Amino acid sequence: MSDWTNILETRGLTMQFGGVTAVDAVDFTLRDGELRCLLGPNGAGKSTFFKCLTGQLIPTRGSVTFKGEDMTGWNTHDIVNLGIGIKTQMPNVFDGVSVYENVRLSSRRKHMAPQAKELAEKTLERCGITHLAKREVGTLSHGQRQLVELAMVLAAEPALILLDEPAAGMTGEERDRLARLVLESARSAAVIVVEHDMVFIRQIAKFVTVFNRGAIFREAMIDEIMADREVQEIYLGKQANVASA
Amino acid sequence: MSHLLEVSGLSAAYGLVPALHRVDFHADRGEVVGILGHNGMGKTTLMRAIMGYVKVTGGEIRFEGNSVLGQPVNARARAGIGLVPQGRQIFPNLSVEENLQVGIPGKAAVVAQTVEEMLELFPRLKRLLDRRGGALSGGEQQLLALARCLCRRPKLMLLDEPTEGIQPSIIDEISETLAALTQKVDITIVLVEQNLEFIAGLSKRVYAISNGVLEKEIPRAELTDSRSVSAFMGFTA
Amino acid sequence: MEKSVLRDPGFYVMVAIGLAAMLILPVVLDMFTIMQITQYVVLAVFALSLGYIWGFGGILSFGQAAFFGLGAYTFAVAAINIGETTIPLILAFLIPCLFGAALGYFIFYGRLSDVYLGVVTMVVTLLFWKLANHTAGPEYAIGAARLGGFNGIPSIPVMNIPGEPEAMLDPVQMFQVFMGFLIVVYIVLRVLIASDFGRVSIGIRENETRASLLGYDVRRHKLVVFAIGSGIAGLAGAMWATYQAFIDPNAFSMEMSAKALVWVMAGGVGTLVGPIIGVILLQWLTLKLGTMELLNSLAVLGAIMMVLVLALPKGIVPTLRKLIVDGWTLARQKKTGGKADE
Amino acid sequence: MDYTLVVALEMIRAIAWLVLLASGLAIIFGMMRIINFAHGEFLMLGGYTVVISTNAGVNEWVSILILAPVVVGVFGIIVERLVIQRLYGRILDSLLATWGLSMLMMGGVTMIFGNTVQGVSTPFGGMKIGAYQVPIYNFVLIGFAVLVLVAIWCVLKFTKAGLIARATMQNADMAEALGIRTRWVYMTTFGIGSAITGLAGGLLAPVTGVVPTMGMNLVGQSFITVITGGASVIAGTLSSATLLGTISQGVTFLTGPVYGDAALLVSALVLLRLLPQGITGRIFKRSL
Amino acid sequence: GTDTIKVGGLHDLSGALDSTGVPMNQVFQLAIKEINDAGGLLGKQVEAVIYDPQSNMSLYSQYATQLALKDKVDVVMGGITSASRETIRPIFHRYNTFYFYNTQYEGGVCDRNEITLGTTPAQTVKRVIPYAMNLYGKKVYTVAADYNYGHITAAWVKRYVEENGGEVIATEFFPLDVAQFGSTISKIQGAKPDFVLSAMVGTSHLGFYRQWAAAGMKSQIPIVSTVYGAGGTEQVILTHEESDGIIASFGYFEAIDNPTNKAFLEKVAQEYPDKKWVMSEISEVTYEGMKIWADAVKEAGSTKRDALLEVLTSGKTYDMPAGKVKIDPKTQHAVRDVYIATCKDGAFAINETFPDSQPEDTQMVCDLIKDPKSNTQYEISL
Ligand SMILES: Nc1ncnc2c1ncn2[C@@H]1O[C@H](COP(=O)(O)OP(=O)(O)OP(=O)(O)O)[C@@H](O)[C@H]1O
Ligand SMILES: Nc1ncnc2c1ncn2[C@@H]1O[C@H](COP(=O)(O)OP(=O)(O)OP(=O)(O)O)[C@@H](O)[C@H]1O
Ligand SMILES: NC(=[NH2+])NCCC[C@H](N)C(=O)O
Ligand SMILES: [Mg+2]
Ligand SMILES: [Mg+2]
Repeated sequence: MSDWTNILETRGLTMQFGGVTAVDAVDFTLRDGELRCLLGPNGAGKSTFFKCLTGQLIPTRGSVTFKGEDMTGWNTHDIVNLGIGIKTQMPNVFDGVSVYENVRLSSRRKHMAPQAKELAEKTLERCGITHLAKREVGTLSHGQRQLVELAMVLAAEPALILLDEPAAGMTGEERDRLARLVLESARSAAVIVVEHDMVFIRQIAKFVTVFNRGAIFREAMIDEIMADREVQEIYLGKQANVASA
Repeated sequence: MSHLLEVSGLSAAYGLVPALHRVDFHADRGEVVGILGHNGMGKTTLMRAIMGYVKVTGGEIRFEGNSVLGQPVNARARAGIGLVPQGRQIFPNLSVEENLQVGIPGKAAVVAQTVEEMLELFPRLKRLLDRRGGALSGGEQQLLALARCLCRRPKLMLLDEPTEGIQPSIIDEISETLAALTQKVDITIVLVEQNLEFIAGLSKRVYAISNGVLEKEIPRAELTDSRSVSAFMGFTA
Repeated sequence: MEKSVLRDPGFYVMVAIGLAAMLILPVVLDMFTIMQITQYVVLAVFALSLGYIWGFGGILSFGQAAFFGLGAYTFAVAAINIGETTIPLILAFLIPCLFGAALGYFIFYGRLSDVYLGVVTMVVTLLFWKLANHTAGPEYAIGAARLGGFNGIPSIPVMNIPGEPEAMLDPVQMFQVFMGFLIVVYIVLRVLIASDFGRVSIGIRENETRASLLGYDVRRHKLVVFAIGSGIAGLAGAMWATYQAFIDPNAFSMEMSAKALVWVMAGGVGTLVGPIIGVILLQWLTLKLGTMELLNSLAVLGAIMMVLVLALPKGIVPTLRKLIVDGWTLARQKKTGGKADE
Repeated sequence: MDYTLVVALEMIRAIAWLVLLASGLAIIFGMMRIINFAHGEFLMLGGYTVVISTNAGVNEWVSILILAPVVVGVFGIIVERLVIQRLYGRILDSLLATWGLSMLMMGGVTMIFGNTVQGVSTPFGGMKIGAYQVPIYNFVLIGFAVLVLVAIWCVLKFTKAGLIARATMQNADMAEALGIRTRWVYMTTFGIGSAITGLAGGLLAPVTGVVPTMGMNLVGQSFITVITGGASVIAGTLSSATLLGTISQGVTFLTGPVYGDAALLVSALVLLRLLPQGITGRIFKRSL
Repeated sequence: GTDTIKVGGLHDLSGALDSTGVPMNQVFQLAIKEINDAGGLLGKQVEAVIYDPQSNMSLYSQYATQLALKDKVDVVMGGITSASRETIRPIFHRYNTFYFYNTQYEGGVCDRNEITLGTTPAQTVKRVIPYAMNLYGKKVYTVAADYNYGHITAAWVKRYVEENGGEVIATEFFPLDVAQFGSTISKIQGAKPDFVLSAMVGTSHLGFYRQWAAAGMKSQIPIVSTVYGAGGTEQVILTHEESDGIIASFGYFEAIDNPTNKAFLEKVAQEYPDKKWVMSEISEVTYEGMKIWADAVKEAGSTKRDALLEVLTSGKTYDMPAGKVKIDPKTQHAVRDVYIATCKDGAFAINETFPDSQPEDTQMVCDLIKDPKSNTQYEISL
């Protein structure tokens, strides 16, 4: 495998659905170990962008390079096995089985059974859902499911973590814990976070990319972004001041 | 005169697992009642119980003075209760337009006209009209869910985390829209939210729910600061 | 379902019951009854094949009979030509297994799912059925074996002890051997399900997207499950052929497929004991009904099936399980004064 | 020349035949995701209604066009209330329950009317096409196939019924919350589907003999037509019926009925492989 | 049990062939009733053990085994389609349970354990073919059921047509579930035969006659059949205008004019007043089977198979509704009177009678006196 500095690179990445261009010629670069926040209006193309990175969608045009490997058009599972983990916007979990089993299925991917068990338990702990371990995921509340899915992503120990609105439906405290969790994970992996919750963003964000109409609109440090007139225009609204307070 | 919605001693359970205990609260016309609570505390369950999805094991739910307990969901809906469920529940294979039309009672003309009004309230949906509901982005779906609910012109709206996944600027717009609605057509709202600011901006009274028990009312003064709120909500499970 | 087989007492109980039946029944029952039970055993293996792919792979096949029949015909043709039954038996597993793999490739790599998958399997079965029915003419023969069309293939060799074609099994021995097969299949499946492979299958059943997002190759995985199921169905077909000493295109009939569905359904999807119980119950009924000339047997059987579905939607075994579990929770709540277990 | 004409006519007849067989099912399955395994017996019931009433002196057309749909429609509603109602969203249970139903109906009809009833002969007799004779009744079949499709189209086009049914099927809970009486929707949809099936059965009665078991040979074809058709009731049924009908008849003429049927099955397989969601899953998506 | 003599009956009482099975079973029971009213056999009552194989071959083998091993009956009457016969015959042979097959069939069965009373092609087809060729001409179009009965019968048809200097211009086989004959009917019209020979079996195939009539072909090309009316329900299901004119040949028709038959039909009428079916060869022969077996038991004073075969093959003639019946010792098939009849107003009117016709087809290949071990069905090869 060729040597690389940018863990992720997309070139001219484009996704079209019939008439709709959801992602439009995106050149995106992420350094190894970087924590990036991805903001943007509803329908800007953030989730679609993620789907293109994970092969859930085959991009119409352009390329995706991960760890120097061009994996455009690969099958999802092959891509994922290179070390990408994603928490989707609408939780994707194994409803019929226990929380523990959900996480173990993830940790087992890389480790032999005993280590997998350990790792699973540790991850449940980190996400603060150990008390739910035996519960059937289908019977959990929305927020609880979000956490379960997060645990599954972390348990796979990916090199690149994609989080699509992880804080959605989380209360103040869970949100703070989540923020800590994200920062902590960012030490061992590159992370891209999509979120609309500015309070949360303020807690984790350094460098930020803003999407609009499927294209990259701004890339700058968080404070710059918050201060940016146009970004406030298309996205933040009054939140700008609140959040920067 | 009686309250529009009056919930008294309401208990509910999933099979044998209890989820609500003797919940009492009420909402008057044009009023917004907020409900806060940690994950898994019973907010959604409460909403679903009022709407009629969850089997109620005790207590009473009165709408406009008369009990709705016996009634099926659709009857409650027709009586004027509307729900914006957590997770949107968009009809994936209907177009956005169809999603809106389904719930609107009456003639084709009326339907078309109502849809128009909704597009006024939620301009974002205009260019999405003939897109598959399932194809929408999270936020777009959330907007659609709100619009779909309003299409029926409900007297009482149950909103389960309506701002989830919606971009900040639009949250503000929605906040204004809803406030306006409560003024103009004195629509009543029971609002479950995590976004303190949003809930503070709208609701007259705010309650905290913990392990299925509705705790004491939270003074609006406290709402601005999440720390003190969680104090009210009791400690995280 | 998720906990390791080796730590599950139920597993040992089942195996014990099986072995007991295998050894004791022949002593206490007359030959005819044994032959009856042998039939249940054969069909139980068939039911297990569907119970596995459906309950633990989320693959709903309306055409399991295709593999059953394929196994049966393979066995018949091979046995008649070879004049010995060990190799035919192996072929009867392999050929359907391979065919299952091929069809699986066609289905899963073609991204066919739910109903469409069901219908494709159904169509394939119908196809087999049509063609098999059309082989009445003398020109349709494989080696010494006339396929015989609608009439099927009569006088198929009885199973013999490996290596010695003359040593044919008598009905009792056949019962014991088949019982052995059933137990082995049961054990293999239980272990398979409890293995990581099995758990992944369950995950795939629950949510394919997530499974692939964890890096599991859903299509290949399903294909393997499907092929295994097909092989087992084929084995059952072979047992059926040698048990009846005859086979006809009805082995490919939609009825055969549907029956399998009913057995699994009635017994309980997501269990292995269920299908077995389903077979015993419903086959016993069908037979009894034919032997008493009260009302039209079809009608009665039909009515019973409807009642079953309505009364026990989850199937017998899971329903019993739930009763037990609920009882337990109730008891526990009495103690903890019943609060949401947070 | 006249031979080609006869062949063409046979093909169209075959298409009409499939359309008639499938329409009712397309509504019940396409809109409600209920696998009515007793579909064949619903047809059979329609057939029996015609035969019995005609033998009882009722005018043949009255029994075909009125009695058959009404009887089967009502029967369908009863079945829905007693059984199907409890099985929505559970495709399989519905399959099994209705499979039981189909046996019950076969047995029941046999018990009540016995397995042999005097059939009704085909009206109108034959007509000349060049050197060939063809039953005039074929044109009747074709006519009604068209009629049925047009009728369904109008309902879906000019009322919200279709929309409501689809919504209900996609997410009944949510539909309820929008004030839709889902139980009622289900009941009527099933009733209408059954009625159409009844009509079809009635129309088929004079062509084939009616016997309690006649359904078994029809249910397969019906399903394949519906499924390969895909989501949309009319475009789906029509397109798949046309494709399958033409192919199977073509082959039947060239070889014989066996390979005709086989061809039908194979082309269904190929279709599903190419269009995993059925024809209208890909092509003419937005059509009714 | 030792207190009664047990007789097994295997006729499809439900499923695809019930329309044939029900009449057979009723007549079967009638015969037993008569025997018992006359004081039973060997001082014991005769008890019928009746199972319903539901037109399903697996159930046939099920119940056959059950009759042989569990109920240990002394004889079994039954099996309708040749498919079902070939399913149960080996079983009865293995367990030495005496078996009577009473259905007209394609011939060739050679099994010491079976008595076969129905007619075979050499008795019926051989006679009806020349008869029809004289009437209509030499070009024949054969349509037949796609299984051994149809195939073998079609082969015989070809043989006899050619023997009589005619030609079979085409032969088509139809699976039992085919109900649509539009294309075939057009093809036949294209081929312009002098008559159509039908060996179509079962209810779906009745669609052929109906659609034939619907196309207005009755006035154009006549139909001759080897099994039409065998079930005794074809004429009932089809309307008169559809069935009239069809020519068939069997060992029995209701119209047979002899006192035994009159009495027989009366008995049936009062036993089953509201029966819809017409008495046909299959049913009448089932009655014969029971009576002949009983007679043999009386004479042999035992129910042992070999003792009975002794008596049965002794060349004794039985006076039956169908006329004189004798059992040919070589093949254990019936030597009987055969009739050719035409359907008029839904009933067959006899045109010709051929006294004691031999089952020559089977005689050519089978000799149970030389080879009592034999246990197969021979097929003619052309
Ligand atoms: N399958 C599809 N067909 C048609 N349009 C689609 C499809 N999927 C997504 N889109 C459109 O593409 C645009 C981008 O969708 P996407 O989900 O990426 O937005 P997003 O940035 O994630 O928004 P949100 O913040 O609300 O989640 C949206 O307008 C959506 O309607
Ligand atoms: N279908 C179900 N079966 C059993 N238990 C359930 C079910 N749905 C929810 N629960 C449990 O009931 C409790 C309340 O759930 P609910 O969805 O009301 O929480 P919530 O307050 O809405 O949480 P969130 O903020 O995450 O949406 C939780 O402990 C949850 O695990
Ligand atoms: N229903 C009938 N006409 N049956 C006649 C059966 C004739 C012949 N034994 C056969 O195998 O078909
Ligand atoms: Mg998104
Ligand atoms: Mg909730």
